[in-house]
This record gives sequence, structure tokens and C-alpha cells, in this order.
Amino acid sequence: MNVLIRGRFAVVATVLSGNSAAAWGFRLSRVQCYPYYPITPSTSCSEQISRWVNDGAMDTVTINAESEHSAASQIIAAGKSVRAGTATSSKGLLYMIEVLENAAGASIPCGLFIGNRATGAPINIWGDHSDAYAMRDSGVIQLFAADAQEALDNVIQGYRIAEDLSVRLPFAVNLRGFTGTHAYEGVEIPEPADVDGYLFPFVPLYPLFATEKPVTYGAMLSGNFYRRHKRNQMAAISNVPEIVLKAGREFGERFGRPYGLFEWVGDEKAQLVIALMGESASAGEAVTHHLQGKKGIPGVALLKLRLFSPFPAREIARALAKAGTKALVVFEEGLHHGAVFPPLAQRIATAIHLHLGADAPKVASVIGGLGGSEVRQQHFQLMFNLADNLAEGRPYRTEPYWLDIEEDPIFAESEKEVAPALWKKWGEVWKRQARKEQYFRPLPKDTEEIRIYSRAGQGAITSAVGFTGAGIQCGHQLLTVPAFGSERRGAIITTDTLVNERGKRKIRSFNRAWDVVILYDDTILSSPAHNVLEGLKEGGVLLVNTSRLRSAKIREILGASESRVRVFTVPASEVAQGLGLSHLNMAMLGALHRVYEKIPFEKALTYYEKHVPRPREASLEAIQQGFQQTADRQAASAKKERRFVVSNDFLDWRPQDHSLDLWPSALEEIQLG
Amino acid sequence: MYNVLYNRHIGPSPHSFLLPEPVVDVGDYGAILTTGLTSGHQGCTGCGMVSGTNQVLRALKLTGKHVVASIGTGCNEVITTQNTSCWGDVSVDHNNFPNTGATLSGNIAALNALARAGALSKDAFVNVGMAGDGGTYDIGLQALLTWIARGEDGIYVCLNNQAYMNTGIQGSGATPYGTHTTTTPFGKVIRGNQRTPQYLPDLALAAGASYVATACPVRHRDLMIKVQKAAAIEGPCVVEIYSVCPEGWKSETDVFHEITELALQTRSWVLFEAERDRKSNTVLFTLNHVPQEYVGVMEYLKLQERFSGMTEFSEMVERAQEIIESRWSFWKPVLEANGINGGDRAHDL
Amino acid sequence: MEPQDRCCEYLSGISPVWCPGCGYYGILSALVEAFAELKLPTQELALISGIGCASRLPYFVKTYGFHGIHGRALPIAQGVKMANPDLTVVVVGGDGDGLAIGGGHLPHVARNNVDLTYLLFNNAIYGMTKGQFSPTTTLSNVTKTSPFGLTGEAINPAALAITYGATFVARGFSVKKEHLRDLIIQAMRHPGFSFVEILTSCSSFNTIDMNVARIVNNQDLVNPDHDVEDRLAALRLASDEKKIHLGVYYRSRRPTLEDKFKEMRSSAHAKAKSRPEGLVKQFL
Amino acid sequence: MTYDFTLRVAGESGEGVITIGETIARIAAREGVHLATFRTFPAEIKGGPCMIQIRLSDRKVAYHGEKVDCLVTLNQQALDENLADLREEGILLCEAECDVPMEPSSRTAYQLPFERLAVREIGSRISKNIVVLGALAHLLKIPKNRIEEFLAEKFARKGQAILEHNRKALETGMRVAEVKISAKNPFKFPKGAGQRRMLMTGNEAIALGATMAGMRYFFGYPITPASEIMEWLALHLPAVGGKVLQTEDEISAICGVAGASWAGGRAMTATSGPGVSLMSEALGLLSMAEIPAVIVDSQRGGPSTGMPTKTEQSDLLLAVYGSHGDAPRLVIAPTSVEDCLSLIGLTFDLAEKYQMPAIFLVDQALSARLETVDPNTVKRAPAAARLCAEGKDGGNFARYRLSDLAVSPAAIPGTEGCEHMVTGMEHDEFGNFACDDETHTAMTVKRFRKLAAIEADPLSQGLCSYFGDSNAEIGVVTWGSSAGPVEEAIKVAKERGISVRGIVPKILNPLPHKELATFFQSVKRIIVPELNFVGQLASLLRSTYRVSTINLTKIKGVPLEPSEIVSVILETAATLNVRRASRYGTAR
Repeated sequence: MNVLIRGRFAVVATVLSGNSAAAWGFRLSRVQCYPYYPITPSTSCSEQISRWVNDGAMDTVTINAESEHSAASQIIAAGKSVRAGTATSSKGLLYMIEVLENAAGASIPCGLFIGNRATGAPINIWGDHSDAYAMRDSGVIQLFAADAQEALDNVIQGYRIAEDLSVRLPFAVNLRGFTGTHAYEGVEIPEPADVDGYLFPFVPLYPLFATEKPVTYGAMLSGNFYRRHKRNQMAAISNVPEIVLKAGREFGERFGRPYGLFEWVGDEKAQLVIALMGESASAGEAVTHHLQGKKGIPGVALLKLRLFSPFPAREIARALAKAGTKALVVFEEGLHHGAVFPPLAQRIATAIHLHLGADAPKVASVIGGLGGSEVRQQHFQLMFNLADNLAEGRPYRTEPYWLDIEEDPIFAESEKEVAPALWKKWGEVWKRQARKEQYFRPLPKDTEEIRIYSRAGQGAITSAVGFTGAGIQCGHQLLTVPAFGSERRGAIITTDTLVNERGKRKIRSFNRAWDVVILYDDTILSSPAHNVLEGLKEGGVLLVNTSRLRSAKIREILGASESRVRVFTVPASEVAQGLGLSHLNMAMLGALHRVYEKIPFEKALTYYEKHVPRPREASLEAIQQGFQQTADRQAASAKKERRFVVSNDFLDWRPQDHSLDLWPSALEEIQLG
Repeated sequence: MYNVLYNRHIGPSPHSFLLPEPVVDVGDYGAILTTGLTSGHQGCTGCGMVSGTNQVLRALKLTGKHVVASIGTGCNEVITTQNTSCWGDVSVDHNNFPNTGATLSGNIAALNALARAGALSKDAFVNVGMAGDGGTYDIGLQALLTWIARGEDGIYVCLNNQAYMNTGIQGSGATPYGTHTTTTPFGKVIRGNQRTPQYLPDLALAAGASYVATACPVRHRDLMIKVQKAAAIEGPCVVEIYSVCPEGWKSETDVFHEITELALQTRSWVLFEAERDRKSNTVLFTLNHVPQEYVGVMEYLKLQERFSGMTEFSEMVERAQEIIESRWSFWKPVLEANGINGGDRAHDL
Repeated sequence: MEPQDRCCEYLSGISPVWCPGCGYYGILSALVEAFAELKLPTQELALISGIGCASRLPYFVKTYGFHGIHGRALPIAQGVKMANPDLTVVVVGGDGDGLAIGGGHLPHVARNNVDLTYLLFNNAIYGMTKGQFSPTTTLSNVTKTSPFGLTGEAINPAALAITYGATFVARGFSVKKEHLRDLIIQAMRHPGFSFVEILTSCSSFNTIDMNVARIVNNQDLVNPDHDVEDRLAALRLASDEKKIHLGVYYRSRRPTLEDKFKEMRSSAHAKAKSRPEGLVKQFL
Repeated sequence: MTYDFTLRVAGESGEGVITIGETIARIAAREGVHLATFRTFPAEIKGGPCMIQIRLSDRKVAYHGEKVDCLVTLNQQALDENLADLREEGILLCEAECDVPMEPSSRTAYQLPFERLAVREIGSRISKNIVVLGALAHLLKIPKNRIEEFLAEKFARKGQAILEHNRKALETGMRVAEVKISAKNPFKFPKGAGQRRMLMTGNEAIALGATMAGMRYFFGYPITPASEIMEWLALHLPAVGGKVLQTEDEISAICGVAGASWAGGRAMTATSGPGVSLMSEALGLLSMAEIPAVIVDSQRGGPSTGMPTKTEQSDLLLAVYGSHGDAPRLVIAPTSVEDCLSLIGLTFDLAEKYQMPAIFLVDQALSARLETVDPNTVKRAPAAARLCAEGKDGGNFARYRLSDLAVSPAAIPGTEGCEHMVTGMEHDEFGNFACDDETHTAMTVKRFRKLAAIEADPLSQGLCSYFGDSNAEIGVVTWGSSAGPVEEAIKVAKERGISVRGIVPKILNPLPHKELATFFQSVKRIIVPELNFVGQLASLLRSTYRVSTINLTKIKGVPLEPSEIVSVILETAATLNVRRASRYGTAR
């Protein structure tokens, strides 16, 4: 949801990652059986839950399953008696699909949280929707969350929907891997009592552990029984949209955040609409708000789908008709594997064809964001431009477009830009397409951004999350997204933090224009793969942890002038060492406050007193010293300085030459004898 | 690893050092009051598995607990839960083929959760997992062994008819050496099943089971004692039941008893049980039956068509006999302690 | 303060340059712990060394240090001790420095019984120059300069020291650090010339002669009832082929060089005036 | 009244030739007579020809004289070898049995049966030399009681019997001389001529001078001709709290000096050419580690073992440059025994002040010759000390601190807070090894600026002695013991009407550039006489000043003789009036 307004209950937002928010969802839903099996990127959700269980904060039976297949089997078995749930991703989900059929078939309302991640070969650990698409026919209800708050809310609403007597089906809440699961942002955690009032305790319909009425699940049914059973199952899933709306409305009344089947962002009357699901929409929202009402831009809107299975075809069709949409571009992070369109586009196309017939808007499909590829703002500018071409009736492709493929761009002026084979196929379309400049005006930068280059294991994420928490406590909206992959300790990783002061509208997309760049290690300066000045605003700040390089020397290494970058240094390693801390991240946190004043240091300290890692006093001291010892003057060198500055003429001194040439003499050279 | 301890006593024994008092011993011929499966299952005539299931459920009834069965796909499931048929007063949760162990684990967790929530008392119920030899030795082994390794309290019964019978007699992990099956045919070059079975009791003990036993429906007294013990003993217990399958073994449907007796006499099936004392990490092995005189394996093979090819080849029969002797050599200490050496004098206590 | 805490008081802050896995690290820490145990103020300590890996040790210790020339650590130390008897002088050097080029000085400093402690790091190789054989290289160890075997029989430093009349001879092993530390303490407390041969391996160039495993397997401590006064028994221990005995071989008391100079001074006093001017009379 | 009388006593080593010479010299010195002596030693350990020549004069004499006024020979071989040196009117006193070649000369020869007299009168051949002494006493009119007094002192410890023998032998000698020797002798032994003088050899002067300069730690190894220094010190240093250690070799000696000096004492060693060669590596160490030390090099005939008992001046280049690398050191060369006594103290002062090794170059002739010395040269007090830090540096004491000062403060081991490393490796200011280019250049500059500082130091001014008149066109430059013969030669040349200017620099590294430069400007020819083959001082002067020199090189194992120098002077003078384009600058 994009509106950040206080719930009726004064609930203070806490900093949570997407995974932790989902874990809170399970906790608040009082799930009673939580088997788990680790798989990136959803692991930390299960880790959080097992910490709570072992600390006695959550009354749940956890099972250390030996595979996702067993974990799913366990929630389906337990789901017959108690509320059960688990979290998984990618390949794990694929293992589960084999047994999830039984859950839907046996109408077990267990819950899943999926950290969406690419599936299949080649192996890729970053986010896209291919795992969610793989399970779409397993009979499980599928909800998509766009950020951590929605992940938490959707898990709670998931159980409410799934356990509804007219449904009784398993559900899954999807959140994009890393950009969603590992992004840290402010999340309001509802009070358990409130949630209990919204989600009643689990009531098994046909409990196994019933002394008087034993039951049999999973009987073998022949055709006659089987088709009737399946028909009932389909009937149950078709009830879901209505239940979702009811649950979403009640959630809004109770917690101040209403949910529906989808979210319409932008103009009421929108000729050009982009439909998509999940976290990547954050960049789209920024572009939509930027384009609304601009000259030469017909109404634009973003259709953020929440309920994917069952697909609310009628409601979507009606919404598009109401908005008078002429062109619809469906952006999705999954593949069509030979189908007409990838799943979302195919469902939308079918829906609007059936429900709107002739005056259905034109539909084009765009694939992007695969395997963690970045979904940037200019992608949406491109797609709105494409929609504009569709609306004008220009020819367009009847197969998916691709983002960020050099030889297959959306718009191409000449043959040279594209692969010859493609020109042969789509040359005509390209020729008739028009790239309109009004879509590509640069967006305003109303957020400030900080990038940290550090080495894995240096604790950069902990410090960025601490900073985010402090910022939120001061009333701002912050988002921290670490970018890491299968790096081992020591490799260079980045952690980006976005600060939105005005907090009017939640912004979750980066402009990649850094106000502050922080180096946790001065050797990163000389790393060929990293240009630390790239993206740094003119006159931006470069904060370096070093005790041997002076500011002037760093500028010299970077070949940057004083006006290009203001360089600050802090001997963080020495500070940490002095305090016996194994990490220098706390000192760097203090230093960040020195160079970036937007988050006042004193107010932040009150937050840090409660949230710094152990040992607390040493960490707080490190923050203080980091703050004080940041300087842009010469870095004091601790090494034993040479006392006498050796001047050149000292070095050039040589014994005096006394040869005869220097003075007149009457000497004559003669040889005797 | 664990220390091996031999019980001098040979024969079924209701006593166990893990239990405060012995279990109910129905004796040889007493009337068995309880009922097992409701009538109307669709098993083949002469099917040993159904009688095995029946006796297990009767034994569990003796313990006075309600049974919740997590069963895996296989003959036992298919023939007992067709459309609306069920197991009588036993709740059945058939989940899938490879995850009997996992389903069992899920139900045990549910029981714990409910007990923790005060909805019911834990010892009113007993969780039992049942699967065939394919669902136990092959596709379900991972779920089973990790269930045992987690030390969850319940029983796992394997109805071993030594092949995938439900899908038309394909070779499984439990198929004996030399057996003809559709996937291990007795060809001209490769004569029948080349593998020797991997023996579930050894795996279960290695995985940390508290109690392991082998049984056969013909010795119903011994079987029911063992099932009761398995129910009473804390921790994961595994019972493997010899299930005659005329269809798969290509034998007459009325030789159920003769085949089982010959199996015992030729020692190709050995009745024993093993109880683990976790503190001292020792396992007490008790031999429950010694044949009066050792009969050559040929007698056993002759009754079943699946071995017909093998009986022509003396070296294969010798190989089968070797397998039996090597397994039987494990009991040498018990036999010597009881003065039994070879086939001269055997007694069945 | 615990001796260990006071150890770092003796470290100079320059980190050792020895190869990783070198036995000298053990010896350095044993030496520093010995200093801490003896509670010696750093300014009353002088470490004299020649050239070689072992001779780099003084740089890493915060005391007075003299990094002299190859093989001449002992005579330099003798001069230091003569001019400044209150200093506690410790000489460190390798087997090449001490027994090859410097071999000539050992007998004389020993028989002069100069009150100093000589630690000979015996790794049976020239390490600094990267792997030439040294006087203590044994077996048919192939080195860069003995590709086809050695020319001479290996020297047994401890036995040599005993025959040279050193009044304290011991043998330690870099791996047994505590034992080595005690040996060094005894050596420094001994008035007169104390010689400690320290077996150690050179991880880069010689893991054959002073193979740690071989030493560990057949070494044992000198049994307590060995008579340290009996020089022949000490010699037998030192030159035992089979077993390597670790501990104090020989210890006896003899007037040190300083004592002799005091005697000379008193007898000279008896003979003549003590003021320099008194010397002039003989020329008039 | 002026007198200048040269006496030479020659004979078999062991016959007491030296005792006769020493006794006369001692007695003369006590009478205030100026003395210059020269003696030779046989190469053999025992026996072999040897002689001692003493020149008595009322003025300071630098050379022991070419021609001899009175020759005393104790055997035939001595007579044959030395007769040529007897002046025409000279007196020969020899053993009776010798046959004296009586060619027609105005020499008068007296043959006395010393041997027979000694045996018959006193009963042993040993007292033969006392009999000769008695004869000489009569010849030179030396008062008998002076001799008896000296003999009593010298043989005091030998007991009354010996004293009695000596007295009888003396009387016998005088009695026979009265009979045999007629008066007619120009020299009359002076009595009470001046202030009583000290008489000592070069080695003794060095030993005494060093002791007076505060040297308390001597390390030495026996080597001819420097052993006497160690022997004297071994006997006398302990009394003043010093320590003498005879080491196993010269290397151990110089290292002992390095250690003792670093430890805070003034230390010294004395050796000859072979010793200095062995010490060259340590010289480099002393220079690099900036440790003061004094090394006495009594040069002998080289190279290698060479002629141990013969004199030569062939170690100069070794002294100035000896050691690998640029290793600066101080080189001082005394010209006389008195110089030895006074300059050794100055050498210690300069070495300590500039923290560098110093080589005190003497040679066998100077080491061995007896010479009278003005007693108050002994009273010289040490004029400089080592610059030491007090230890207030709080733990990071920079021993080799670079600064505009010539030297950086040292620290005596034992001073609190000044723990530091001295090392032969290139080092930074704290003594830690540092081999980067800037450090090496800076440290080398630091070490060589010392020589420049010494040059400007008042202590090292006035270390050149001059002879002859100042506007001569012929210049003679020499060093060390050759100064005596040059001085003599200049006198002779003057008599021959040729004006010659002589300069003898006593400090050879750093050379006294100003004084030498002005000297070279004032002359047209430079003659450089020295006792080595390649002309080492000449090559030093040529390389430093690029002047052309006329080299007079002699390597006969004996000092230069004035006549040899005069002949070169004459030859050079001949070239003076020949006009020749001057290769150097404009002719004045």
C-alpha cells in the first residue's frame, strides 16, 4: 500500500526485512506447526521463526525437515488438525508442488510464504516470478505483496481467506527475492490482540485426532467420485475473490490499510495502463506519478495485481472498461515457454476478450526483471510510450517484447540497431513505432540516496539497517536494499539506502544518484571493477575508512577536483580495534551522521541505545568516536613520523670538489728523468 | 554405532527392559477380541499384507489407544481406501507415495500442538505410519530415516512383500537375490535380481530407532507382542512384517502358511527384535524363533514361481544359501549359549 | 601483572619478518617471557646478533640491540660486557653465523667465561641466503650447495661448547616453548658464559634435518638425576646419536672475565700508583 | 754551545747493543739533550744483525742523521755493514779481533778486546756491553756516576751480584779506554743543558697518550711492530681501572672495540697492515653504525706478511678507503714520537665527537724509535666527548636522527628510555632496517657530512707543519715519519741555494683542503716523497686536487734519507727555468 498513515492504534513502525515481516505474519496468525527447509532468499523468515520458538516467544512446533517435499508433506498432514505454514523459494517450491496438489485436493488451508526466485537452469539466486508461475495450476490461492508491510498483512489475510468455510484451500503469499525479501523498511506490526480479533483460531473440519469420528484422507477415488470432488474444488477457488475483498475491507477497517484484488495507481481515466505484479511496481509508481497530467500524455495508470490465482478476470475487465483504457502493456517477470503470452498477460488478454469483447483494449506483453535484473524507471517510460503507440493503432508485436536486450529493443530507428533476423521479422513494426520524447523527461530527485561499498562480513548491512531505524524514528521513510549474491567473505558488495524526507508518498525506487558514497575499506579505491565516483552527485560526499591516506591523496587517486567530490576520512578500523570490537561498522555509522546531517545525531543516538549489536557500550562508543574522528583534513598518520623533513638539497649534498680548476695555479706538469 | 548385547532367551517375550511391565500376551490360540480393518478390503486372495495390517491394528487396540495411521501409497492403501471405504475406527491420512515418514511426522506434530493447546491428551492416541517395501526401502527411505533421526514418538510398519506389487510386480530394494520380476527378469544373460536386499532393521537401528522388530502374521502372538511394545516404547519404533503375495510370488493362494513356515525353517526370514538403551548406547538383540532343523533354501524356492528360473542353477541356490548363512551367522553367540549348533536339535519355545 | 602481560612491554612494535611456520617465533616468545619472568628493565638488556634470520631478532625486541657483522656477535658482546658489566647481554645467532664464520670466537669467549648468554638457533641451514648447507646440516641432506651430499661431518654445537669450557651448556627445542623459557631463565641467571643450543626447523628450506616430527618422536627431557657437574656425562648426553636430550647438560662455576679483571686491577694497584700521572715517571 | 753528534752501535742482536744505546740516550735526555734515534731489527726471533743510531743535539732534531760521527761495532759482520756510514773524521770503536780495512782515511779506529775483558775481568760474556759502555763513557766524557745511577735503576730487580758485575765492567771499560783511546774528540757530553726530557718510543707514546686520553678498554692481537703498545697497556692500564684483552684474532679485537665503544667506553686496538686488512669489514660497521673507535696502524713492509720488522708507509689508501662501500673514517698520521703522544688524544676526541672510526697511522720506524719528548705534552686534557641523549624521548629514541647537526645524539646502553638498535644494515632514524633509496641517500649524506664538519672544526686546525721559506717555487709534501728526512733535506737544499717549501699534513682524511690548496697555489712544482711504491699520498693529492706531482717513492724498508730527497729537489730545480706552457690556468 502506498499510503503511510498511522493505524488507529499508535503502532510505531519498526525496521523489518520482507522475510522478517512475513515471519511476523505467521507469528501473529498464531501458526501452530512450522516445518522448514532453508533456501535462498526465503531462509531468514524461517530463521526468525525458529529464534522466536526457541526463545519461547512463539508457541509453535517446528520441524527441521530434510527437504521441502517433506516440509510441505508435514504442513499438509498437520494442516488437517492445526494451522500450519512454511516458507520457501524457487526449486524448493517446485519440490512442494508435487504434494501441494494433495493440500488443495484434501482442502487443507495451510499457508506458504514464497520469496520469489528464478527457477531452472542456469542457476540464479535473484528474484523473478518463475517459481510462482510454476505452481499456478496446483490449486493454491496466490497473493502478491509489493513490500514488507504487504507481506505481513497478506499472510494474516491469507489464513483468513484460506480458512473461510467456502474456501478451505491452501494459499501462498509471494514477495520478490532480495529487492523484496531483503529490503529493510518501516513496517507497522499490528497488536496480537487486534489480529486475534480479525483471524479466529483454527477450526479443523474433519480432524484426524477425533476419538469418536475417525476420518480418512486421500482415499482413492474412481472417476465418478473424482470428477465431482474436483468440481467442488474449483467451486471453492472461485469463491476466493469475493472472500479476498471482504477480508481486505475488514483489514482496512481494523488496521487502516485496506486491500483489494488489485491496486489502481494513477488517473481515474487512463488510456494507457501497465499491468504488473509485486515489488517491481515501486519504480512504476514513481513514473506514473511523474507522467500524470504532463503535456502530450493521455491518462496513465498502473494496475498492480494482488490476487493472481484465482484470476479476478471480471473485476479487472470492468476496471479497464471504466477507465476507458485503450492500450494495456502487461509487464511480467516470467516466461511464456511457447505459450501465446506469459501467464499474466495471457490471463488478462483472455479476461478482457471474454468480458469486453470488441472494445477490449489492445494488449502487449513485455518481459523483464528476470533473474534479479533491475527494473528501472526508464523501463516504465518505455512501456508507457509503447502503450501510446498501441493506443494510436500502430502495429505492435503479438509476442512478448524484452527489456534491456540491446539487439532486440522496444523502439528502433534503423536496421543497424537490431539483430538482422529480428529486423526481417519485425522490421515493419519497428518502422511504424514512434518514440515520443515527452515520456522520457527525467524524474525529479525527491529522495536522497546513500551507497556503501564494503567487503562481505564487515557488517555494512547491520549499520545501514540501524541508520534506517533511526531515520524512521525521526519521521522519515527509509529503505535499505543490500545487493549480494553468492559472494564469499571479503568480496566487495553494495548496500543502498534511500531517505524520503517528506514521507508524503512511500518511495521504494532508487534514482541511482548518490548523495553520499561510503567506502568501508580504502583498498576498494583501487578495485578495477568499481568506480566509486560513478553516480555520485557533483559535490557529493565520499567517506573513506582509512588511517594512511589523506583527503588530497584520495582525490589524487580518483583524479577528482575539490568541487567534484568532498572527501572525508575516518580511522574506523583503529577506532574499532581500540575498543576491542570485531567490526568497524559502528564507527562508520557515526561517521555517516557526521557527513549527512539530515538524520540528527542526538535523536538517532536515542534509537541506537536500544538497537546496537552487543557489546552495547563499545558499539555506542564506536559510534561516538566515528562521529568525532571524521575529518577532511590530513589523516594523522600514526606511524613514527620522520622528524627531519629531508629536503632535496640535504639529499643532493656531496663532498666539496677541491680540484685545481677552481683556483689559479702556476703548477706545470713535468716528468722527471 | 552401538554395542551389541544378546538375549539368552529365544522365543517371543512380552517383557522389555524399556517398559515398566510386560505387554499383553495373547498366547497361541486365545480368542482375539478386537477387530482390525473393517471388512470389504479389495486385497488379492491369500494376501499376507492385509492380515499383517489387521493384526497390527488389533494389537494397537489392546493398548487402548486411538490409532491415527499415516499411510503411503501402495497395495495396503489402494485396497483399503477405495472411494468411500475406510479402516473402521482408525483415522487414516494417506498423503503421498514418498512421504509416509513426513506425513507421520506432520501428524505427530499436530498431536503435540493440540496437546500443548490442551485440546486433547497425547497418550490417548498413537501415530502409526504404514507403507510397503517400495514405499519404505526406496522412495520413502529419506522421509523414514530422517523421521527416525528426529526421534519422534511413533510406530512405522513396513509390510514387506518384496516388490512393487501394486504397479505390477517390479523389483524393489527388498526384492531377494535371483527373484524374477518385470524389471529384473530372469533373462539368458542376467538371471533375475542381482542385488541382495538392504534389510530395513539394520538401517532403522543405524538411524537411531528405539525398537526394531521383524514379524510374520503366521506367528501372530509374536507379531502382536512386538506391535504393542512398539506402541509403548518411547521414540521411533519400526516393525517389518513378512507379507506373502501369491500374485507377485506366483505361488498358490492357499499356501500362505506353508510358505511362511518354510521361510522360517530355511531362515530366509528371521524373527527377532532389538531394543536400544540410549544411555549406554547398547542394543539388546532377542532371537524369537529358531527352526527345529535347518532346511535347505531349495525347499522354500520351489514353492514360488518367481524363483523357478533360479532353482535350475545350483550356483544361484548356493549363493542364496550363502546370503542366508551370512545373515544367520549374526546369531552365533545366542545359538552357542543355548547349545544349538546346526540343524541337529532345534526347539521352538 | 602476569608475566605474559609484561611480555608485550618487551616487544618493539616491529612485526617479525620470518617465514610463516618458522620455529623462531616460538623462541622469540620464550625469550620475551623469560625477560618478563626475570623482571629485567628493558634498558638493562642488550641483544647482540650477527647476520642471518636469527640475527634479525633484536629488531623485534624493545631493548638495546646491536646487529653486527656476520659471525662477530660474540666478540662484540664480549666488548660490550667488558665496557658495561651491569648490562645483561644476550647474544642470538644462527648455526652458520655461530659455527661457520664465527666458529673461531666461540672457544675464546667460552674459556674467558664472559658473563653473557649465547642462544644458538640451530636449524641446520643457511636460511637468510635461502638454503645452503651449514656446519650442523646432517644426513646426506641435499641442499643447493650440496646437491651430491655433504663434504664434512656435522658439528654438534652443545658437545663443542662443553669441550670449549663453557660453564653452562643446555639444549632446547623451539616447539617446547615453556621448557625453552625455563632453560633461558637458568642460562641468564648463570654467572659466566651460558650456551643454549635451540633445535628449530626452517619451514622454508630445511624440514629434513630439524624435522619437527622426528625431533618430537625421539626427544626426552634430561632425567633429573643427571649430574650437571660431570662434564663427561654431559658430553655423553650431548652427543647421543639415538635420543635427543632436552635440558641442562653441564653447569659449573668459574671466575668470570669481570672477576679476573678485578683481580688484575687489585694486583696492579698493589704494584703502582693508580693515577695516570704516575705513569709518566718511568720516562723521565 | 751547539752540538750535533751522531753515535751508532751495531752488533749481533742479544749482545746488548740496544742497552748501550738506550743508556746513553736516557742519560742524555735527563740532561735536556734533544735526541732522535733509529734502530733496526733482525727478522730472526733471536740473533741476527741489529743496530741503534742516536743523534744528540741541543736543538730539536727530526732526523737521526745520515753520516755517523762515532761507530761502535761489536763483531765483524756489523763492522763490514756499517763502516761505510762513518764520517770521514769519524771515530770507530770496535772489537779487538776484527780486522779493520785501513784504507787511507782520516777515521781513527780503536780496537779494544771487549769480549776477552768481559770474560777475564768479570767472568761472563754477557757484561761485554757494559764494558763497551765504559769505553764510550770515557770517549764521550759521560760522568761515571750518571751511568752507575742509571744502571742501578735499570737492573734494580736483578740483585746485587749483577750490579757488582756492571760496576766492575764499567770500570774495566773506562780503564782500558783511558789507556787505549787518546783524547782528541770534538763532542763533550753536556751537563744540565736544559729542562729534563722524557724519552720514549713511538709505541710507548701512543700507549701513554691513549691512557691519558681516557682510553680504558684495549683489545689487541700480537703483531709486529705494534705489540709493544699492548704490552705497555697490559702492564699499566689495570692500575687506572682499564682492561686489556688479548683476543684470538684482529677481527675479535676490532669487534671488541666496537662493542666496548657502543657500551660507552673509549676503546682502542693497535695492529699493523695485515690486522687492518682483517678489520676492514668491522671498519665499515663502525662507520655505518656511527660508533667511535681508534685503530692504531703501525705500518710495516707489505703487502701480505711483507717485511714485519721493516718500515713502510703503504697502508694509506687502505686506511682512507679500506672497506667495501662508502665508509668515511678519520685518518691521522703523526710525524714524531711527540706527535704520537699528543695526537692520539686528539684522535680520540675527534672520533668520539663525530662518532666514527679513526685510524692512527704510524710506521715501524716511528713505533720503534726512541725520541725525547717535552714533558708537558702529556698534560693534554680530553677536549671533546660523545654527544649523549639523557633519555627524555619517551620510548621512541631516534639514534640516527637526521638534523642540521653533524651528529645525532647517541645513548649509552643502560640509559632509560633510549632503547635503540645500532646496525650494519642501512637504517632509518630509529635504527630499523630500511633499504629505500631516500633513506640510504639521506643516511650516507649524514655520515659524510661529518668529514666536512671535522674540516671546519677548530680541533683539527693547525695540523700541518711547514718547513723552508714561504716563497719557494718548489714544494714538498709528505706525511708521517718521512717529515724528518724532508725537513733535513730542505735545510740541505737551502745550503745548496735552492729554496724549497715543505708541508706535512698530519690529518689525511679529511685532508686540510684550505692549507693544501693555498700551498699548491704558491709553488710551481710539488714533490711527494713517501715510503711506498705507487705514491699513495701523491695519488690521493692528484685525485683530490688534480695537481701534478713528482713522486719520490722508496720501498727499502728503511726511512728516507735527506740526500735522496735533495737529489730530486736539484733535478726539479733544473726544470724550473725552462719555459713551458702551463697546463693549468694562467701562469702567474
